Amino acid sequence: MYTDKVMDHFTNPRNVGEIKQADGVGEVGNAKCGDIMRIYLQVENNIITDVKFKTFGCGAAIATSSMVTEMVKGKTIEEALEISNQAVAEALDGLPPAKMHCSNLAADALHEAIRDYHEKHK
Amino acid sequence: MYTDKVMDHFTNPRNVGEIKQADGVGEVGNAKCGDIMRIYLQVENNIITDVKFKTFGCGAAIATSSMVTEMVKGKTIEEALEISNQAVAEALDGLPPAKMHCSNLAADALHEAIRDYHEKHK
Amino acid sequence: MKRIYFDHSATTPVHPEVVATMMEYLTDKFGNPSSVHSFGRETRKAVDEARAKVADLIGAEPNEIFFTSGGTESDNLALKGIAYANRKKGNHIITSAIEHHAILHTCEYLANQGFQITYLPVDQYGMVSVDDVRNAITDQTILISIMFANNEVGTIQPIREIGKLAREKKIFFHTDATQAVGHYPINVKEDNIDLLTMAGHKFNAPKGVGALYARRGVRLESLQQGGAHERNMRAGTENVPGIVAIGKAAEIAKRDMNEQIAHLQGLRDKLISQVLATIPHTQLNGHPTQRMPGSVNFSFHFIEGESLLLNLDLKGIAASSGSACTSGSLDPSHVLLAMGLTHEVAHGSLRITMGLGNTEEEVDYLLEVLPEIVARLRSMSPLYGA
Amino acid sequence: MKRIYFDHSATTPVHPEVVATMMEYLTDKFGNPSSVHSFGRETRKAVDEARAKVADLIGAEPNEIFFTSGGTESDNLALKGIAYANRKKGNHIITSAIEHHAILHTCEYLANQGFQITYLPVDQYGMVSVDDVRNAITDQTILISIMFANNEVGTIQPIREIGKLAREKKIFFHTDATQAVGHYPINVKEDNIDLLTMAGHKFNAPKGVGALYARRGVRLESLQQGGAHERNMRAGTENVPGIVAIGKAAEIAKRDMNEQIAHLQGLRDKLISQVLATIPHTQLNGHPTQRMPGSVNFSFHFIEGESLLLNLDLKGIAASSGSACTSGSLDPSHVLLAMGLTHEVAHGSLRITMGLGNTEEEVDYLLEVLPEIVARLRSMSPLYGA
Ligand SMILES: Cc1ncc(COP(=O)(O)O)c(C=O)c1O
Ligand SMILES: Cc1ncc(COP(=O)(O)O)c(C=O)c1O
Ligand code: FES
Ligand code: FES
Repeated sequence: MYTDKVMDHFTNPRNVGEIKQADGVGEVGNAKCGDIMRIYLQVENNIITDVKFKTFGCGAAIATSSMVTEMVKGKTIEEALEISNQAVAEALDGLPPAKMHCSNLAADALHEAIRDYHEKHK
Repeated sequence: MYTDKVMDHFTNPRNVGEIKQADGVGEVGNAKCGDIMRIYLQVENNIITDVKFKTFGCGAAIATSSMVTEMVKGKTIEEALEISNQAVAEALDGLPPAKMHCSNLAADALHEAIRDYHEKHK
Repeated sequence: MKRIYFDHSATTPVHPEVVATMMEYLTDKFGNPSSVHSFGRETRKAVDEARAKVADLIGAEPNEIFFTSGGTESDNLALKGIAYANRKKGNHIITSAIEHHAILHTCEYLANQGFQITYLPVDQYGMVSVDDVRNAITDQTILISIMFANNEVGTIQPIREIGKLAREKKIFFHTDATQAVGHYPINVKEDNIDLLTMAGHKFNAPKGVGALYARRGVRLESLQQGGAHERNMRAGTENVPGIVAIGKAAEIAKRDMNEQIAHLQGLRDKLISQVLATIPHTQLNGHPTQRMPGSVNFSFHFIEGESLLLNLDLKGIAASSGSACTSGSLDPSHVLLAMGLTHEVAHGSLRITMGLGNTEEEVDYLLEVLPEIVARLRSMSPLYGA
Repeated sequence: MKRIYFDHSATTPVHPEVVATMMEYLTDKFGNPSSVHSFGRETRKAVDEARAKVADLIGAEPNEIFFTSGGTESDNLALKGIAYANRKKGNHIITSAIEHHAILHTCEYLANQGFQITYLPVDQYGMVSVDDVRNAITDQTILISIMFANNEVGTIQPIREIGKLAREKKIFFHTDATQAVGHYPINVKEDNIDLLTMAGHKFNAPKGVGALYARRGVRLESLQQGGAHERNMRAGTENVPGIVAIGKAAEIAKRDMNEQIAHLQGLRDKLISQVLATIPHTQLNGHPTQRMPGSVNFSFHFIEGESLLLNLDLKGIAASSGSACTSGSLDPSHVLLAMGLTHEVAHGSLRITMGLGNTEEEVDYLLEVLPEIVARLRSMSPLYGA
């Protein structure tokens, strides 16, 4: 049911972990619907220099988390804000329709982390 | 679905035919329900010396007709009147339940023929 | 004794290629298509592929095909499913007097629920008239259900014209194509069909699987509650081997159809002309030309069908009859009676339906033994020469 | 890679002896059991024999067995069939919160038709209380339906006691025994069961065939109209190969039951004790002893089931989970929630169901790979150690 790219990111997720003194942290989802994603950012000169994630969720949730960290690394904050859930799904060559509703929140978590970064640094 | 005896009487029916100057003729059934049996009797000194039948109907109808002619030959009129449809079915080792309603009328045809004989000879 | 099977309208042998294909799904590939793991994914894929093949046979889209357990279930789902979903639009259903019991008894059931049913008559050939359909339509009519080809006499109905009329009037059109699918060209788009019933075992797939085609956008109420199978239209773990089989049978039917039709029509027309020429007091039932390629139905006057069948069976030939005596019911075939046959003549009917594997030699053998059997039964009949 | 199948509650492989037996009915013996000729008579006989074997497995009489297309259809037939036939007697039905969707969604359907449904709660082990059943009965109660063994957690219900109560109160008692038939001793007479659901594919027959047992004298309304098949209870040409198969599977299940139970219980208890001993933050779901011989269900806290399943699948192991993420629905298993598990813990459930062919080596392999997978997923979880 999953594409090869999803399975690749699921089996070898990139950037798993935490950043101890993160510049921004974002979390979306809740355990009720089965999906929690947390994203940690390190930002230098408006550029995302490091990013980590932790996810509780299905294969798609883990793969989208991993993919979004790949997509965002080295980007400016403005560029990062333009990444949508849809773009993440496309970068994974698509997700099964049933999985679009709750697994595909990685970009939301990223945007939350950026919001948190702005809060802390304004 | 049919017993071996039914199949035997169906494949080699006994006493098929007509008796030209019969002492009694009986017919039961109608083409609507798919079953017509006609029985011809020849009677001498109150004894049934010959009997023939013609039947339009299913395997069971033909077999019961044949069987009743076998059972009745050589019997007195009184003995013949005691033969029931049930007895004919039993002599054939039974009939399928669905066949009890219309195929099992051979004894009725016999009794009709005896009634006809009594009519003609009273 | 070599046995000859001439009862393909009752059921058909499973095509050897179908058996071979489904075997894998009776052994190694046994997973539940709903499962996440590899056993489940491989059967999900097989079900999807089968759906595409079934759709392809009748010119439909894969997501317009819903798998069921057979023709009867598909008929029930079509009729009740449309009736219940459209109760507010109207309560009138039009069908014909010669439908299979899966339609007629479902209509009786719906009549008990307050639906009005019109049973259209047929002509002497078992043909429904398009004008009769038109005249029966009221502003309450929600569904027209007319079979594609009749299972007893083989008459093919004017489906495309009825479908066109239904579409003009914005009424759903269902056809019970159980006898036609796989044996006769059908294209649901060109034929203006909204819903179509098929049963695997009538076109060389095994018993226990069927399908309902429902055009995209046609809303049905599901009849069986449970899991979300078949996009919520039909709950219950999918019959994977059966579905794989009906898919393969559909593929084969499409591939071999033209050849099969030509072959069977040849046998059929020889059988008809020879029997009518050699056995007196015999009539052909059903339409002389608008009939299924492999389907023949005679009435031999003065004799009854079951005894005819038993005699043929003793010679190794399997056929069927519309006589009441074959069914345990009290009346002979409602189809033959609707065509105007008397009870007596209906009782004397013999249906020969040819299909996969039948040969000209087999037809010749039938032509050899049939006259003596008919003659012998007539000699025993009180109706003959009386 | 060798694949290990630990998902026997989802579906089972067809027993090789069953495949061998049914083959004849997919090839030579293809007749329609309703046909008069030899092709029909031989399949009629096969259907009768299968009926006797299925009856024998559960201590019923052959004419108390009605063949269907599967568990879902049997559940629908039992519930709607009784409800519609007894509408005048009352409109109240008692069931439990942990039934399969084939029961729950059918009850919802009946609720829409004006029936009142009581969904009994279960305790932390997934067990229904007989007292709760007693207290739920009103003078309107016409049917009690409680499953024999739960499909997710394996808990076996107090069927005999509920049956006794139902009989005292003259209320029909149905049990969905889809998970128990063929794997656990059932005797409908001793267990006071009026109606019982089974599905072939859950005990090593193929998908597409099931049966409903209905005690002699229990009147049901048929749900599918058509021919007079299954003594007017279920219209449609019989799925002969499927029926032959479920008959053979019943015979084998009876023959091998004691041995199988002992074998599976050994595997089950080893798996439970080892997992609980080696993987921290783990709980067993379902009853510790009153559970199906081959059925195990754990929750691994802080992780989600689907990702666990996918990891196991990559190691060649097929299992299942009650996580919402495996089903496309938004809530995790209603069974686990009814037992009082939180959403989070329910999401972390893993069901291992063992059956035909599973070995101790396979269990050992699972015990080898499971701890690392759980540890790895936990290391990725924002809930773990947070
Ligand atoms: C025209 C027609 N409709 C419906 C059916 C019912 O199909 P099944 O017996 O497979 O349910 C049949 C055959 O029995 C049929 O010939
Ligand atoms: C307890 C229970 N009831 C009913 C069913 C439905 O059976 P089926 O999917 O064969 O229709 C299942 C299995 O899916 C089950 O486990
Ligand atoms: S996290 Fe539940 S579907 Fe992906
Ligand atoms: S004559 Fe009709 S059933 Fe025997």
